[in-house]
Amino acid sequence: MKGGRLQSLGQLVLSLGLFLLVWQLAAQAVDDRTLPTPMAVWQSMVVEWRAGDLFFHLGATLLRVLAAFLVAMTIGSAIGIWLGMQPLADRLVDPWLILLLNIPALVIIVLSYIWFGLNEAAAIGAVALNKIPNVVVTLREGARSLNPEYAEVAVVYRFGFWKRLRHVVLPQLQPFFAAATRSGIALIWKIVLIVELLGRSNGVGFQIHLYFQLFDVATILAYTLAFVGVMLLVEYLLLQPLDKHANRWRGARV
Amino acid sequence: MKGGRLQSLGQLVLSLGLFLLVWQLAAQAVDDRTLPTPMAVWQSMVVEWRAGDLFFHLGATLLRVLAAFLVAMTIGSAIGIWLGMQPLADRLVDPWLILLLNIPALVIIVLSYIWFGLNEAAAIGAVALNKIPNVVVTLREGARSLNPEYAEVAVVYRFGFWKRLRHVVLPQLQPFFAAATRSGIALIWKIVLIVELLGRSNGVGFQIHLYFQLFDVATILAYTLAFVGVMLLVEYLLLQPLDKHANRWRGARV
Amino acid sequence: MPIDGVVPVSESAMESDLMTEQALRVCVQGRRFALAGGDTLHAVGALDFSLPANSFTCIVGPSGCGKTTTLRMILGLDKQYDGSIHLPGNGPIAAVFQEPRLLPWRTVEQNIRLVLPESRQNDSLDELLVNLGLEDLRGFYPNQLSLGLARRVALARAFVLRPQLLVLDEPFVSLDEPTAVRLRTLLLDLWQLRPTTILMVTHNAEEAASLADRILVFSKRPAQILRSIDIDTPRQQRDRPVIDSIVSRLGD
Amino acid sequence: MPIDGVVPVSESAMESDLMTEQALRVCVQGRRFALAGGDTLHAVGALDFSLPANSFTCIVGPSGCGKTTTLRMILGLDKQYDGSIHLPGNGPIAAVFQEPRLLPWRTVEQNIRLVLPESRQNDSLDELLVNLGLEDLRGFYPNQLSLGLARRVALARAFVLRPQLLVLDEPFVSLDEPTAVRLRTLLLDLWQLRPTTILMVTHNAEEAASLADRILVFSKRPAQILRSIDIDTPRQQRDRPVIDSIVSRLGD
Amino acid sequence: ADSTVRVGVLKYGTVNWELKTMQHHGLDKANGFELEIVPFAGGDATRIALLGGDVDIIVSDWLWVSRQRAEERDMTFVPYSSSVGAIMVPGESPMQSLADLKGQKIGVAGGPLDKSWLLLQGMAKQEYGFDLAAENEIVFGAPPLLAEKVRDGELDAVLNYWHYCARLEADGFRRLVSAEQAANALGSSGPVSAIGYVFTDSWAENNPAAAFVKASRAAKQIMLESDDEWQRLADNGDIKDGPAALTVLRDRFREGIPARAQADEVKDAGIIYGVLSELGGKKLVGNSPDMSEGTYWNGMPQ
Ligand SMILES: Nc1ncnc2c1ncn2[C@@H]1O[C@H](COP(=O)(O)OP(=O)(O)OP(=O)(O)O)[C@@H](O)[C@H]1O
Ligand SMILES: Nc1ncnc2c1ncn2[C@@H]1O[C@H](COP(=O)(O)OP(=O)(O)OP(=O)(O)O)[C@@H](O)[C@H]1O
Ligand SMILES: [Mg+2]
Ligand SMILES: [Mg+2]
Repeated sequence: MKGGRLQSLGQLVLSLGLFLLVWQLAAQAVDDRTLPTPMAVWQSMVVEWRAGDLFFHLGATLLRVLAAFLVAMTIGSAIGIWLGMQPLADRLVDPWLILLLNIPALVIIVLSYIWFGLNEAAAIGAVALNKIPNVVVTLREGARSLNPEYAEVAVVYRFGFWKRLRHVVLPQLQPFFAAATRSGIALIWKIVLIVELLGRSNGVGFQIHLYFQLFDVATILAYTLAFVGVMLLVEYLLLQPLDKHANRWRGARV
Repeated sequence: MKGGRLQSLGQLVLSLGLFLLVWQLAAQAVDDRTLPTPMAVWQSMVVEWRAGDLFFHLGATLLRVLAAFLVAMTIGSAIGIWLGMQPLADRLVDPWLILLLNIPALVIIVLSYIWFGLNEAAAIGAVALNKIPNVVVTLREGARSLNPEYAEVAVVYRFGFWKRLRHVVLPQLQPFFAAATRSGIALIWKIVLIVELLGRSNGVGFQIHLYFQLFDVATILAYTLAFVGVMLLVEYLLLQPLDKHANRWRGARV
Repeated sequence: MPIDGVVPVSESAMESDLMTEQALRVCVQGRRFALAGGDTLHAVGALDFSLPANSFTCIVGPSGCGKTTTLRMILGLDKQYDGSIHLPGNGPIAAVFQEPRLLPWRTVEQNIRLVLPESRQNDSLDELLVNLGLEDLRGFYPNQLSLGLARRVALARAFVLRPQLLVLDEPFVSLDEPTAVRLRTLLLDLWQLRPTTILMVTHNAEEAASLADRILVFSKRPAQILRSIDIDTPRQQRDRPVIDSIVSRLGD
Repeated sequence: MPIDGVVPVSESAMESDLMTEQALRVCVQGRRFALAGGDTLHAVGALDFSLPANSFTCIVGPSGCGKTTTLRMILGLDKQYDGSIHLPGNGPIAAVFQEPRLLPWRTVEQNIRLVLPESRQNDSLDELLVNLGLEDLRGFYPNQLSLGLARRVALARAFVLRPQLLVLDEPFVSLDEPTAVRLRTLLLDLWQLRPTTILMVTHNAEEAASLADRILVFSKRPAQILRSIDIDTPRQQRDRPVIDSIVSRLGD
Repeated sequence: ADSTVRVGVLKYGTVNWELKTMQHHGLDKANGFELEIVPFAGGDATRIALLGGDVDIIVSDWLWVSRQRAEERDMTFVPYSSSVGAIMVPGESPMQSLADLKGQKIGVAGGPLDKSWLLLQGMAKQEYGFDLAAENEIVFGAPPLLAEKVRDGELDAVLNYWHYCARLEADGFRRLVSAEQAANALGSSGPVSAIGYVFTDSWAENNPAAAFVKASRAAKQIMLESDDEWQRLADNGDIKDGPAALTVLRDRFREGIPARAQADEVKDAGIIYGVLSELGGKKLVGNSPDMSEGTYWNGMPQ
């Protein structure tokens, strides 16, 4: 167990080290301010950190990402599971879903700012609204592919709604949740960037756009990598252990 | 069969009719040009169509969406399946994946325009690069949840690579492909909009941004809905029949 | 709450149930499956039988004749039939499916406990698990079990519920004969301990002959009752010759 | 190409194989499964046996003793054992798993054809399907089959390949006795028609006694060979008393 | 009574510099209001904020204001700067005038309806008789990206906003022709403030709009006269450019400070509006053939 953890830490370090190496070599080869070296990005990060900006903006963005993520996952997966199990509802709601799925983020964000004002709730709502249809679509596929044999066990043994959800349905949906979570956080973060661009006065998106106008690639990358760093922590300290826990039954077969 | 098709057409019409009704009522209630009526949007659409703009820009965008989609799905699913089946490779590549997943669209797009020039290939490459990690993450979950029992059949009966892929692996991945496809097209289209905004001289994204500067919500919605219309056609004429075909074995149990 | 689709019994029916002590009444015209291309497959023909309360009935019949389909209709899992199935009372029902159908992501113990109501979550499973030879496997996941072990867990899941109606679809296959004998005895013990109506499908004529009060012999597809054989000899007295004679009555 | 993990036989071993006509040589020290919490489960003990080419061997043993695990090692599905398993030659291998394991998204006919090489895709399946009572089910998906029918499809899949080594894990359960008898005869016919080495697990002692050249009796877990019983009586002459006497030799 | 005035600005934009100066010198308090700077990351964001009522004042162009008025929003405009975009070419480029711009790859910020772009097209047609858009390869795109692309030589010339032009100038580029020249060629008699402070009439009625304008002028005066003020802004981190760019930005900013009487500006704006409505059509100006009445705020006590 412990050896396994050390080993996977080693693999992480190896993988990141390799990445830095490739980057460094590429930056040296190009030698241009559009591809700054890892060191230059690190320095920008330190500058922003010292100024207090990094922490402030990253924090603001992370809070928005978290809030929108929770809202989108809760609502999206409830709807998705429902549609996957109720073909009639699905056929009626499907066109709406495709519509919502394909409305540009920009349009949703602008309209929600205009209708609900430039406030945090509108921002988070707009992001969630952008993400919800993706969650719905993913979980709906999961619900469609549920194994009816287990549902029959639940019927015969008269499982109540929650028991059925928890012990029969959700475990089968785990891979779909995992997919929706990982690509979901990423998507939400990307939309939060646009939301911050269009109507917030703080956040990583706000900063990235400012530095884009100044064409300061190093600082843009500094903010990006700071977020990526947080995501790596989330992945290794939260998602992977959760995955492992949910999949321990698969792993039991050695 | 035929009755079923007519019925589902009826449901589609009902669903869309309901949508138009809700929209019309909301627009009347708000009575502001930030929420134009369906009729106003229709008129904008006709104007753009007559001018030849709608067809031209929509076509340009659709071509980009299609190209990026094909590239992203092919590369993304190959990598995703590979990672799902090779835990060691997965652990090594995972940090890179999280990195790529969380790099803002803006950054990828700008850097790819800078490094590869303001051209079509850079645009499509940037979009595909944005989408690939999402496909990887989804298909990887699918590959992780493959049922080992079927793999064992393939081993015993010495299925070759392609036979195994086609008859054993891909059918199990179908729900994951379906999810990646639906949310994939939507995501790609959203990124194409940004790509067009930042460095292309045609396409729906270009137009939407233009009308956004003029704050002409009706025309923005006209373009949006034209794309949504195409997506509805794709859904009903392509994706749903494909789904049905892939899932006919589930439906066989009545 | 009765299972959906199972017509609840009217007051008067209830009374007559009490009189005849019926635990289950099946009266269906048949079940056809729709096939691709518009054809249908006639799986179950007209069936009309009832099970007295606390009786032990076996169904035997050729492979693919419609036995499992019949059980599924009784369990409320298949509602697309013409006719009616009455399940008086609303005590728990338990089923052992033809495959173990354990939840792969739950351990042996969790799979068993899951069917218990809240009020019985603290019951000890020790005795049951020992009887089924599962005492060391509480924490195992189903993919760590042999098929025979998994079947025993499925039996444990059904037994633990102390059901009013117990439906078994070939429960004792994939077991070596000594284990099968032990489990059959266990089943009879449990049955005698508390009133349970048992309906069991088996391909093993001797098993049916040694366990049942009544044997329903199904025809080949579409399933119909060819013969209904009541066995009056007490179980203790069913020795080889008795069993052989019952078996010979099934076969012709 | 030999299956990965199965040590290919050296030239000299090949020669000696020819002399003893071995089709399979198993010599393993055991197989332990790692359990959560660091424990291990000793599933299979030391096994040392070989199958003569074109022989018919049955394995019997208590439920959960390690029979399936042994077969999995032989099939190359489980490589985590100490010791070696030699499979001379590289003709096709076929297996009937303890559950049917059909691909649910392929029809009956597709499931069967899938195992055939390109060169045999045009072979007619008619005779085989008729023999197995599957002629009307070519286009059915596995979820439309009864368990007995699905088992027969799994048998068809194994038979159609005309394997050099055929591994069967309880192939004839979930079948009514007449069908089972027919299928056993079919197996023997196929076996006599072309040279095949058969290794079959069964819980049915009589089945083993009537089919096998040799019966390996496994102990309870960890599996070891308790007895190896060679049967010299030709199959045609194995009547009730002969079979009973063989069965009695297994049990003690 | 002290009331708060919320101004939505681009965080590192020129307006922000002026407002920072205003704050630093207490010009807001001196004029009886309290300035609140609400930073945004994009021009779109400030417009959304104004439309949504989340800020009181932003900076935008009079064409936008006129269009809003045509659609019955009582936006109004006070000149802020007459600095406008220009076509920039590398210092060593052989091109000397608009006439040389044929068969080139030109980047255009702001899209096909950008005012400067339309004016330059009009000038090319009128003065040299050629279609600027048709005879060149035009690339629309994000301003910083286009600036970068002309630097690395993928574009031969770029039409960009004035502060990007100033930065290019500091890097050795030169102006080929500016939008102001184009406007003059098309009939304007002098510089017209392209952008200005925008707020609604209804807000101005109840709030210290005039006081704000006065404070703004006072701040501009400081920035016009004091180089130290610019250094202070740079030291403070409000201006992120290097010394070379800072100088050009300062000079161009000073050049753009509106100096003409409002009446003259209004007249010229009307002329340009006519030209633009011809060049850009309905798409640009909406349904009103003339600049909307009241586009320029006339609530300033003279
Ligand atoms: N969903 C379905 N669609 C079509 N045919 C079906 C379906 N389910 C079952 N059948 C057919 O109905 C018949 C009866 O099936 P059933 O499972 O009831 O048989 P059974 O008597 O339980 O057989 P076994 O002893 O093999 O388990 C079979 O021929 C089967 O192919
Ligand atoms: N992956 C695993 N992890 C842990 N234990 C396992 C695993 N697979 C099998 N076992 C254990 O190994 C033992 C032998 O299993 P095996 O499937 O070989 O039994 P079997 O002889 O085929 O039994 P049956 O007759 O019931 O099919 C069982 O006790 C089982 O619980
Ligand atoms: Mg059955
Ligand atoms: Mg086994």
